Amino acid sequence: MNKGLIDLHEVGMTYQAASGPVEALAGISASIGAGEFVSLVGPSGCGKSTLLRIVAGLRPATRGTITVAGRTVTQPIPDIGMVFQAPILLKWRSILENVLLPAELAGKDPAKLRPRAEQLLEMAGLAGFGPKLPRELSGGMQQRAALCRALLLDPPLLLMDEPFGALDAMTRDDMALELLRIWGEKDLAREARKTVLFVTHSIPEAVFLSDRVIVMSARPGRIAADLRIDLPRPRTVELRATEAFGRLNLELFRALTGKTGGGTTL
Amino acid sequence: MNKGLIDLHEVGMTYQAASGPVEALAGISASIGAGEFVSLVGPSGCGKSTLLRIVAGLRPATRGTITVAGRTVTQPIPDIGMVFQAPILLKWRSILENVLLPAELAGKDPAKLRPRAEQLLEMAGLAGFGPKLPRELSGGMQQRAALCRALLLDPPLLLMDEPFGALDAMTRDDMALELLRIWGEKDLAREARKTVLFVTHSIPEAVFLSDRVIVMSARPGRIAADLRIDLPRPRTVELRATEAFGRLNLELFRALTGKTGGGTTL
Amino acid sequence: MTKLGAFSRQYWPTVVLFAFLLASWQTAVTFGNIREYLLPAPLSVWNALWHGDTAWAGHLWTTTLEIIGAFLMAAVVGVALGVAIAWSPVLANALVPFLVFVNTLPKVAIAPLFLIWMGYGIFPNMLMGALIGFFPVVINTAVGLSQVEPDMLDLGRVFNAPKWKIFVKIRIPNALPYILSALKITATAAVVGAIVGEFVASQRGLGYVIVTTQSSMNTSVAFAALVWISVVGLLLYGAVVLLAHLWAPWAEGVD
Amino acid sequence: MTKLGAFSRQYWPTVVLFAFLLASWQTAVTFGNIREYLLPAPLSVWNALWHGDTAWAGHLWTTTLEIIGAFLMAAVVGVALGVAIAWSPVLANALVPFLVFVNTLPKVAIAPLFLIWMGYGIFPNMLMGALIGFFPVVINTAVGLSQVEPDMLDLGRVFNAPKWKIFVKIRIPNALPYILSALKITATAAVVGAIVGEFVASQRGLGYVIVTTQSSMNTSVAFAALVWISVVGLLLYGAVVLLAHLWAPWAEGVD
Amino acid sequence: QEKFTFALNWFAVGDHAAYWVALDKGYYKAKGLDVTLENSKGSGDSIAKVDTGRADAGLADAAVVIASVGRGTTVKTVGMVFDKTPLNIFSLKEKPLSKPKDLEGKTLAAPPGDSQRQMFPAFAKVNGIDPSKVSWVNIEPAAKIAAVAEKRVDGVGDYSTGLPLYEKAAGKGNVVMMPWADFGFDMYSMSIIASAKTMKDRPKALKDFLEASYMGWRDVMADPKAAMEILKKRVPEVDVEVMTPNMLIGLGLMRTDRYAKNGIGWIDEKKMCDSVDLVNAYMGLPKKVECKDVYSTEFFTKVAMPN
Ligand SMILES: Nc1ncnc2c1ncn2[C@@H]1O[C@H](COP(=O)(O)OP(=O)(O)OP(=O)(O)O)[C@@H](O)[C@H]1O
Ligand SMILES: Nc1ncnc2c1ncn2[C@@H]1O[C@H](COP(=O)(O)OP(=O)(O)OP(=O)(O)O)[C@@H](O)[C@H]1O
Ligand SMILES: Cc1ncc(C[n+]2csc(CCO)c2C)c(N)n1
Ligand SMILES: [Mg+2]
Ligand SMILES: [Mg+2]
Repeated sequence: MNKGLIDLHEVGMTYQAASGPVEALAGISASIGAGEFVSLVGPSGCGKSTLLRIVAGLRPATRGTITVAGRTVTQPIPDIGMVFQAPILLKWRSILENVLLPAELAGKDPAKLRPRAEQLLEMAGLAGFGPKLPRELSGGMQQRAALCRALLLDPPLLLMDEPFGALDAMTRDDMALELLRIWGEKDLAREARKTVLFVTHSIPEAVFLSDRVIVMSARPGRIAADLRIDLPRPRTVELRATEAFGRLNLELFRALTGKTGGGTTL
Repeated sequence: MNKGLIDLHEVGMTYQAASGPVEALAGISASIGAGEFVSLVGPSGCGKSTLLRIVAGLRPATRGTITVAGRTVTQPIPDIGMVFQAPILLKWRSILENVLLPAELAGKDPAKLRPRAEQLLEMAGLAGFGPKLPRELSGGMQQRAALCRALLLDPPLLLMDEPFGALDAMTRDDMALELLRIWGEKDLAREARKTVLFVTHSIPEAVFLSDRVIVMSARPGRIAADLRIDLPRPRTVELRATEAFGRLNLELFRALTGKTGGGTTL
Repeated sequence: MTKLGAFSRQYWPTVVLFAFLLASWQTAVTFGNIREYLLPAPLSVWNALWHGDTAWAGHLWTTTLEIIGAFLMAAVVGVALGVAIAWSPVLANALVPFLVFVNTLPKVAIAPLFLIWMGYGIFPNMLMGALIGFFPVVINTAVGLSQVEPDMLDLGRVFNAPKWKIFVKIRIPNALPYILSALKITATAAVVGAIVGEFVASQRGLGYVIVTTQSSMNTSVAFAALVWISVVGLLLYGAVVLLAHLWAPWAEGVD
Repeated sequence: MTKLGAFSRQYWPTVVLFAFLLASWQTAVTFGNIREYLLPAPLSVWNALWHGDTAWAGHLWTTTLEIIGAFLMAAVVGVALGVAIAWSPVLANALVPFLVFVNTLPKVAIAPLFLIWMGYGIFPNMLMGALIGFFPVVINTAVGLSQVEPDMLDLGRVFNAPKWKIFVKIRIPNALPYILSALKITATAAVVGAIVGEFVASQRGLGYVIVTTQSSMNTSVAFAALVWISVVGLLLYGAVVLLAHLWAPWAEGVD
Repeated sequence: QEKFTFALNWFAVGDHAAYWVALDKGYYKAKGLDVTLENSKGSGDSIAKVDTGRADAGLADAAVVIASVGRGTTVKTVGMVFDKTPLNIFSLKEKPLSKPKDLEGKTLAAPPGDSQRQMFPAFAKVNGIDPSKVSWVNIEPAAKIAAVAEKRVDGVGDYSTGLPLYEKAAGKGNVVMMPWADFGFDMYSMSIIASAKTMKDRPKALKDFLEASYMGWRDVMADPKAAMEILKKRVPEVDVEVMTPNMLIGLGLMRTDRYAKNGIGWIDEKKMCDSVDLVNAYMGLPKKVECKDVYSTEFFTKVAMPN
């Protein structure tokens, strides 16, 4: 058996829809160590969101076993932060109240966490938007609010489904660096880092952030490649101009597209 | 006066929210010619979606005037295709029925447009998903379905708000090329092209697709730069490896970030 | 067999609850100091149901017709009024206070007057039932129609759909969970309404049986009629639940 | 002044409609062959309202108390039952048929039983009103609670919220438009219910006035009582609309 | 065959046996009348039906008829059913109200339409008690019996013909009556009414209807058991056990010297006008009702009472 924080063994998922079954995942086996930052890339519809939900214990897999911290997952696992693909903000709550929701749900005093919530909003460029309602925010702003919500309780495990998908390049950069800081890049020695499972469509983003990138094949999702990113940490913006960064980008591009030539994607 | 298909004159927008007004757009003036492919880039929350809605006639601007095809916009304008930032699929309709919705709403016979709808779904990699319900699709698949819906009636003007935002690099590539084909790149001589106003967060995507890229500054949105992309058409994947493409990317990056150095973003 | 199995698995709590209530009721009547004329024992009601000399079939038929008619009228008129209210603020401002007024009128008080105008028979009783049952449909329809996401409306407007088409294709399907919820409410109100009509004047029907037998203190028969009424009510309610299930499976809720 | 202006701008359609109805009614009674005892002219009703010898204040007070009590009970019990039903399928299967049964019982038919158990007075009338008005709240609450997006529930589950907290923080706010819609319906039902309660047994109240005067064919006073009832009903309805506005502005709908 | 609708004052009770008997035996048919018997919700309802032409004739309590004339109806009493008044108060043996004095300080119940309720001030006056010392509760007719049997109130006002119903609830011998007729109060009550239109346009039909109905009554008096069988056959919902005694008490109110002498249904002018005076005095009508406006003997045909 593997000894990761998250161990997936032949995990398969077939949705039973009215119009017939859809096989979303076909036998995923992987192990993610504590403190690892792992990105998940793969074509649209290959089962990334499904996999994240299964790991979180929100949906039971139809095949295989999942263990997190040694326990088999059969129900939602505790102490995680999750960013869903859609922001899913409660429309009757202000942004600040939305960010404080996890505290309320976990029975913690929201008043105590308010400074932290405000600090997170500021970090996400949403200072001053705390009292606004979700519908008064742009798409990208909503997504950032959802990110703040996931971070509120400082969870040791983060499951993130395209958290920066709706962000422009610059904001994305800023958020990526913030995420690395929060992940605990400064604490590399102390092993106090969080574990992150991060879905993205951006190859450079995956390379820049991760220790490892897992590449999934088209539906039904399988693991097509598992690439170790051996770039030095802490990662800096300058790193992106290096040859090693470019090489890993290309390697990932090839793993993803199956093409052997070079090239970039949009 | 300008003589574009779309003329914006000092367009401003201030939202009146319960918690105070928010100035989203501050004096946007621009002209977009018929048949032009124009991208709109800018930081999250700078007013791109707002501007698209104003052009579509869905929201009245609070200042300035907008004319489309010579007529002042005061209500939703006819014959456009629009992709919203969220998929907004009707959950009680199958994907095919969702794609056919514009036909029904416009009083056209959906049965006649069914072959076209199925062809669009196939183009978007959704063959076989026609009978499924929206919630049975992944985020990226829903977004593609929304794209098919916008294209169904073959409208001469397309307003697209991050239509490829939730797609992986490869699917994104494919869709971009399809979009260029639909736009009418093959008909460059005949001037039968559509007009496209395209919001994106991807600099290479904007460069690859557009005749012009309008760069907006942070909220309240202003036009920070208006960059002509003089790359030859038809655009090919190979083009992305050229020096000219790289230069335009860099130029756009600088316009967007205000930084003078080189570098890439995620 | 499996269907029956599933059914029994689903409804055993009901059966248990009813059995318990019946048993306590019978016990109370048998051993307690409850007079038969006030609350007849379940067994007496059972006897009245099957061994009495009431010709149930005819009464049941009449009342069922009235109830179905009342329900359909309430549904159609209620949805139409709800649409009108959601359609235009002017109509809403004109209609809502008027409908509230109509609905607060105690129907039992105006029933005699109503029937003098309308005459007697099945149709007026249907009307009375519809009058008692239409309001929930109006309000839920109007509220449901207004609870649509602004984005969905924009979708309709982008395609330059006329307002009525946005209603038909977007607002109404979106309001279906509300409308179906109201229909469940109205299913039971239509039952009461039809019976109230029969209370005022009638020559047949379950309401007629109740008044007639109640005025000869023949309470067990009156209760038997109440049992039949509830059976019709439950069946109609079940039909609405089924309809909701078939018609709007995406809006599945609790039955 | 501007508020008054806005109010009058908003409600002129109502005023026009009411004025039109009143005028046609008065015309019909004056020139048509309608008997005053069947349908009194608006002017007679007006006279009964202001110049008759009915001591309205006391009756109005009694009935208003009953209505408010009925409404509050129906709201509280209805929401509680709706939550119970949405909470557990077992509870739902046990309760729903039973509640449908209770709601299809014509309340007037069980009047003797009700009188015996509850006696007469303000409280039993409140109960009767609650009994007539609770059902829409139950159904709408249950349906509303079940109409939550699965994603929102996942949100709650991700944070390991206990089930009741998901109810309190997510399901119930999400169901508020449904609940408020039901409260609008129940506001009018509580009015009818309290009056029906007074019909069954009472010593004062507007329902008491109606039966008393109606049976001596003093119809104009009975109609005057109906007018008061509607006024109370409209005020209660307006209060619910206002509450909805303050409490759930995001769920704004049609009033 | 000429259509003729008769509005009963309630759902089928023993008081209605005569009309079903006449119908069943073809008495109406023999006179060329195709009679429909219609149920109503009390006297007010049946009067409204007759007055608006929904019915050609009907059954109603005289007090309500007189009041209705005061409020603009044009109906008239054309035949009397009970010659002796059925007005009465029921109570339980353990707390009996057997004479008017017993009523003071007590709570009575009755629907406001009941004649007992309306006429109580007059009854009180005749017997020298203070009507303000009696408090009345409004109740649904259906709740009357339960109210007294379960001691929610001290007594209820109801026709003496209702005794079997009360006994069924409270037990035989447990019910105490206070028939007003025994305490100096005499007033007409249950009567047959007709609309102005029927009287004017169809005098013959009305007269024939009355005669056939009285023949029905005659047969009921002659053979109550057979009459009840007919009622049961026609209206299967009636409970013979209680409706037979109910009918018999009604017959007792009709076996008077006046009927023996003048025939069933006879209206006595003095008693009728006294009844009108009582209503005028106690019911607060907008205008005083003239005795001649409330009744007519024009349509009376003498049908002899059997022995
Ligand atoms: N309905 C609204 N009410 C109030 N404020 C709004 C509303 N919609 C947008 N805004 C505000 O307007 C500004 C621009 O929003 P918009 O959605 O146009 O941004 P955007 O450029 O599309 O951003 P993104 O890239 O994140 O989608 C934001 O600050 C937002 O808070
Ligand atoms: N609730 C569901 N019911 C039925 N099928 C589903 C459901 N959710 C997902 N699927 C199917 O499972 C497959 C994987 O979906 P998933 O959302 O996991 O993809 P994804 O990798 O997250 O895609 P994207 O990048 O577009 O978000 C898709 O084919 C989708 O149609
Ligand atoms: C439960 C019951 N309610 C009413 C009556 C009939 N009834 C009693 S008094 C009265 C006066 C009407 O003129 C009528 C019709 C009954 N027998 N039993
Ligand atoms: Mg996904
Ligand atoms: Mg946007």
